Amino acid sequence: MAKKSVQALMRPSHLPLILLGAAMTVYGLTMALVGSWFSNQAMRGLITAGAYRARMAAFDAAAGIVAGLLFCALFIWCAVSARGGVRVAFAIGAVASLAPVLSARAEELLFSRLGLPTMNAGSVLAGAVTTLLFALPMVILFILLASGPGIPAGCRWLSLLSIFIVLATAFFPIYVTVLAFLIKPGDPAVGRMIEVSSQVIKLRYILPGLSFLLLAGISARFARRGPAA
Amino acid sequence: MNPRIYKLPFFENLLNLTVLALLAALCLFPILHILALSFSSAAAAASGRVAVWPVEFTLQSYQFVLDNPAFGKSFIISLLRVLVGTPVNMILTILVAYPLSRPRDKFRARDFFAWFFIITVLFSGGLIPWYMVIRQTGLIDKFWALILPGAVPVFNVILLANSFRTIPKELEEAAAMDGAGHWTVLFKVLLPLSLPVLATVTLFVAVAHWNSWFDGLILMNSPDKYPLQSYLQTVVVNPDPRMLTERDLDLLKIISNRTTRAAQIFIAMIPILMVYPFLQRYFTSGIKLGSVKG
Amino acid sequence: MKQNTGKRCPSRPAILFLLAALILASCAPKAAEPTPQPSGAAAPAGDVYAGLNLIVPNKYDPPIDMTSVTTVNATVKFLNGDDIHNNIWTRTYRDVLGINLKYQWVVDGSMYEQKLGLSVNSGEIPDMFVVGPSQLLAYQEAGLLADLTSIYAAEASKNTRFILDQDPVALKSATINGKLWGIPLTDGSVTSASVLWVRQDWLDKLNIPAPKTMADVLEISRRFTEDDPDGNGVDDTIGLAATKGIWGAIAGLQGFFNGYHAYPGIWFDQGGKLVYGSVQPEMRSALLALQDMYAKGQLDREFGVKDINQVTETIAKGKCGMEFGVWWNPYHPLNLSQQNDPEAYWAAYPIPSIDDTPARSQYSSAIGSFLVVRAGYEHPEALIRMVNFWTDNIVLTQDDNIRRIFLGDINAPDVVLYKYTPVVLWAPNGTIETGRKVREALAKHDPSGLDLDAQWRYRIIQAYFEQGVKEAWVEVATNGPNGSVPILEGVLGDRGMFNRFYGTPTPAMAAKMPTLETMEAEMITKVIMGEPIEKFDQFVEEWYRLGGTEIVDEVNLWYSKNK
Amino acid sequence: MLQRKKFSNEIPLYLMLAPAVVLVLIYSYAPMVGLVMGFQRVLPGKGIFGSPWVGLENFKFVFEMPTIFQVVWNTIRIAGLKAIAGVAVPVTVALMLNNVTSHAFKRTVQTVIYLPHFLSWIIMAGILLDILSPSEGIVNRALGLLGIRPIFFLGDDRIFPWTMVVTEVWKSFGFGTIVYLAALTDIDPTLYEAAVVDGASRWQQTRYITLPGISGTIIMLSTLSLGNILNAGFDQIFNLYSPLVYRTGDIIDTLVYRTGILNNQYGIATAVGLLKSVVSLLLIGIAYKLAAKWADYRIF
Repeated sequence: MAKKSVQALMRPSHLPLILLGAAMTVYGLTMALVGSWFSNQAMRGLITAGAYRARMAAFDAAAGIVAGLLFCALFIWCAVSARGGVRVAFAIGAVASLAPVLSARAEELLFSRLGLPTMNAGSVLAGAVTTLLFALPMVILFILLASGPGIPAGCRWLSLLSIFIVLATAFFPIYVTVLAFLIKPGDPAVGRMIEVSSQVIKLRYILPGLSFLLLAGISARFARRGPAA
Repeated sequence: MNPRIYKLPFFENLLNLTVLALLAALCLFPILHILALSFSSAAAAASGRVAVWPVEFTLQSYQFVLDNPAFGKSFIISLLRVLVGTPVNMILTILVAYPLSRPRDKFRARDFFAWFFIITVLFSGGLIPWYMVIRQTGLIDKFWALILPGAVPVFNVILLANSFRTIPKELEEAAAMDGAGHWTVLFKVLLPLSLPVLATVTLFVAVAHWNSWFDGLILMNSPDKYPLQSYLQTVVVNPDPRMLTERDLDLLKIISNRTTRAAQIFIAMIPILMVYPFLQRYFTSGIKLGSVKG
Repeated sequence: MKQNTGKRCPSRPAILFLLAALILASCAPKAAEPTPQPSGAAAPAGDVYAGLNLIVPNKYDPPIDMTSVTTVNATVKFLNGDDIHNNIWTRTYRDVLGINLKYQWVVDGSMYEQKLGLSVNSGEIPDMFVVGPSQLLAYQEAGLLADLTSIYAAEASKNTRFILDQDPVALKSATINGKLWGIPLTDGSVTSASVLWVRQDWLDKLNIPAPKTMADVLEISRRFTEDDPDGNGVDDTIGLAATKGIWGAIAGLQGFFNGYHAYPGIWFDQGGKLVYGSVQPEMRSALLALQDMYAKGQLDREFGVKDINQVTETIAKGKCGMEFGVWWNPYHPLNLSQQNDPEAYWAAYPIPSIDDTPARSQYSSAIGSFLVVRAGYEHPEALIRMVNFWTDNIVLTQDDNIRRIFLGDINAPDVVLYKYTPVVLWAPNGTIETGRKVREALAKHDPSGLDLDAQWRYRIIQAYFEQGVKEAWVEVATNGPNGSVPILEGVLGDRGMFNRFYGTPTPAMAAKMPTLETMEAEMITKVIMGEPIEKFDQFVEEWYRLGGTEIVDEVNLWYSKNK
Repeated sequence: MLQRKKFSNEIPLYLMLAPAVVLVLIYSYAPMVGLVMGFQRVLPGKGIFGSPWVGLENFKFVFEMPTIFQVVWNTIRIAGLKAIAGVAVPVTVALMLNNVTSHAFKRTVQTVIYLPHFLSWIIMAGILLDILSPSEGIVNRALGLLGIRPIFFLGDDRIFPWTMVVTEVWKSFGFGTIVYLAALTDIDPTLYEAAVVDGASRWQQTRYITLPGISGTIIMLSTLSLGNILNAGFDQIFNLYSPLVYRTGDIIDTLVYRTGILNNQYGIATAVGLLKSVVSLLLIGIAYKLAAKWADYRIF
């Protein structure tokens, strides 16, 4: 009962986790690159803000659906390949795949469909909700991995770290936006934080993706050495 | 009490009651509207979604108003104005109404003084001379500028004088027999018999003081001496759209905020709403006595 | 061993996590609290000026007294313990310039003219005060004002001249009979020019191309009315916003008329003579177009009774997708529409034209008030010194400390310090220049070298593009590339129509213009609402008959002297 | 001797009047010197003692204003309609209230209908613009349910004066109602008892007892309002009108405000004010003569 042997995260192979990590990283990278490409053009005035909005919205919607479906499938595959607490963790993680799908239409859903009051920071609110939608399952996932008894120690420490990474990348930008638009508009210190947070926000998917890849790596190494122990 | 000899048939009675209830609702509507606005969110108010029930309930407007020291200051000045101005007005009203209510043979100059006061209602020299006189008498920027220039409310004098005349002569004559002078007649006989009309006039005077805004705006030399309605006027005015520049943005934003406006208007109504029901029962007899000569 | 680790391990990361969460939770709200920094600026005078390098060539010693009057609106806030009689500006005038400024009275802005009229007419004239154009003329005629010509020539600093010369009509408008009677309070003139604001998200949704001509504007108006741009399935949207005042900074129709080369309400040169825009034939076609739009339900059926606050509501509700207004409209009221609908985005376009000739956006001199000195005041030059202090040290400065102390702390945006002094002259091209700097920084992706105000605008635009904060659109739509401020540069060039009459009102103008303007507003409202266009011809005839001829003569007499 | 005694009898009366007379002399009569501005070209800073005399120039200017006669007619029309409605509605409501048996109901209605009287026109105007809006206002929505096309209450110059009358009545009928209700309570109940015995119907009772019983009050109040015929309600109209309705809605006071006060033309403003005062004085004189004749009412 209390005695439980430590096992690799997945069997037979870590392919689903590697794929999930890779997909997340690639999605994050693409979003960051395309986003900065568009925003760069818009800030130089090469395209109008209107065109920027239209393109970003189109890209968000398309990439979001593809990524969402892909993530969902891979999460499920991971869950199937794992067992016990790890399986539960990845099953919960699957909820996070809703986030990319919703990010493009969070505002419409929240304010037109659900009829929430918009106050005067609608998009900040919507951003917070989608972020929560991604971050909450991911945090639970990593907490479960970090506290799972039958999981290789390296994976658990990495998961612990990942909790903070997810929380930081998710909430720092929101914190800065709230600060900048509601609490301390005009503060130069907050201005510099915008600079930082606009970089941090790009890491939102990349870092957890890399975490998954690393986890797969550690676990795979453990699996190779594990049976010996 | 009421000459209610017949009863309406059921259906007509129902119709009667319905129409009256509707009328009452019509009169209550504006107050409820203001109240609902003041408890609604700014966005809901700005998009016109508020009727008589708060939308997106919030106390923000009240917090904003109560956090604003200018509002509180003005409120106190207005209270003070009512507390000082009403007695001053009432004393002068009574003192003028009594001589004017004497029959012509008892007070030969009565008609002269009557017209003396009535003329002031009809003719005025305009703003500038009025302002100059007040300045010459040293009242500019003084609290008393809100009290003294309008200290004799002529319409109320007429109301009270008429009411004095409805009091049976016999009572006065009896008192006079006992050696009572004018002062005794006024204070021992007339005033105790005129309570309803006094209550009515008091309310008129108090409300007039509470509601007046123009004199405060013109006669005070700084906004921290404005009475409440003058202050409100500066908050609820609409800016001339042709004169707007980017420097007026902060003003524009505050002005377009209907909820805080509503909250201030509502708070400004509270004293009246509180006093009114207590004095209301005197109205019927009070107004009648003042307006009809027996 | 293994059992042990198995038991111990689960708790360690969990505890660490809990601990971290606790720490985060305890410091988050603290960090969010605004620091009580701003009160620092209210600190005792002593060292406020230390290290500021203020340029003050000469100080009155012993100090002189100066009485004045000023306005304080209900929105003006003060730092701890300060009030209008004792604040950074009165202290600076006293301690730095040696001028004891005493306000005889302070009044709400809306009552200023009335109170000043009362005050001056009853013989209570301050040493230095602000007047409007008609008062400048009246008081000068009555001999109440000091002649500033030689004093200005002797005392005005280089920067003062720079600011006042940047607007070519500034000094002229304060000149009567060749002498200078007041210092004009300068501001951006071109900032009163209209641009076309359109709900870009609706354009995109309905797949309508950006407006290039007035025909496009009419088409957009039709589609916005008929094609349910807000997608609620109810026919409740209108094409173009308008108010009962017809003209104005928000939802003013002058931009629409400009598209038809009509320039209502301003005077422009036609063959060497000044003509009045409202009575020119170009008005007809614009009026007919508006009439047609009204008949088709594209204007608010009730625009004739709606004031600016009610139009603001229509816009906030998302019932209207197009308006002609000035560059700062996104700050108010367009921001309200985005607050109710996070997707809303208004884009600025230059006024389109009905034909091949580019449209010109009309604008008038921003100079609406003047600083004047009472005739007989012993130190008329003190006013020029106050102006110099402002222009030399404040308005052109890049020093953020000076801005913080004299204009307002960026951390306390609701405390606007310059509202405490009447001596406020803005650089006429300030808005345009800030915008240009912000755009240059954006293109380089580098905000260094910007002053704090411009830097903040840069950051907000950055937050829009790099963090998707949609509330930041107001800055993008104004100071961003393709925003409204760059359009103003064009207006300052050859896409603008300047009101060539900027003098004090002529006698006939003062007496007759109010009636004529009332007639005009009535005529325009009624024609739009369906009365025959002949009403316009009637109006033109009446306009000339009821004083217009006289006004035109007087204006041209003035023009011949002030070309 | 008798005269002397009579005078000494009157001394307290003069004492009573003294403070008020002094205040009125200072704050009402002294400023009347300013009426001379109506005959001056008022120069700033020169005041009434230094400005040049222009004779009747200002009055000439007033009569040359293109719209002056239309404006006077608008004023009389709106004020007259208000006077009529201001009698009819309160009388009706008072009669209706008089028929109510429940004391609580009667009291509540009475209290509530008097309330709008205390709200300023600035507040009322905001509310009216809301509820009278043709497309969204509650009133027009209700009319829409009855199949009536939206009415442009504040923007149609044929309807605007009526809107003013109705809204004025809305604000002030509670006051009138209370006056008439008071008069009703004065009617001798035995009259009704007698009528019932004679078999009079309810309408006959109303026609022959109630209305004559309050006719004195009705005549008195209507004649008094004659004196106000040049006051069509500045606060109300100023807050509700627009260029759309100038043809029928512009009144003397709003005209004075726009052409006079807004442009600091004090001379002209004074001239119009003086004209208005004189006409008002005449009308009030007539009104009180009539009131004395028909209703045996005298102010003093």
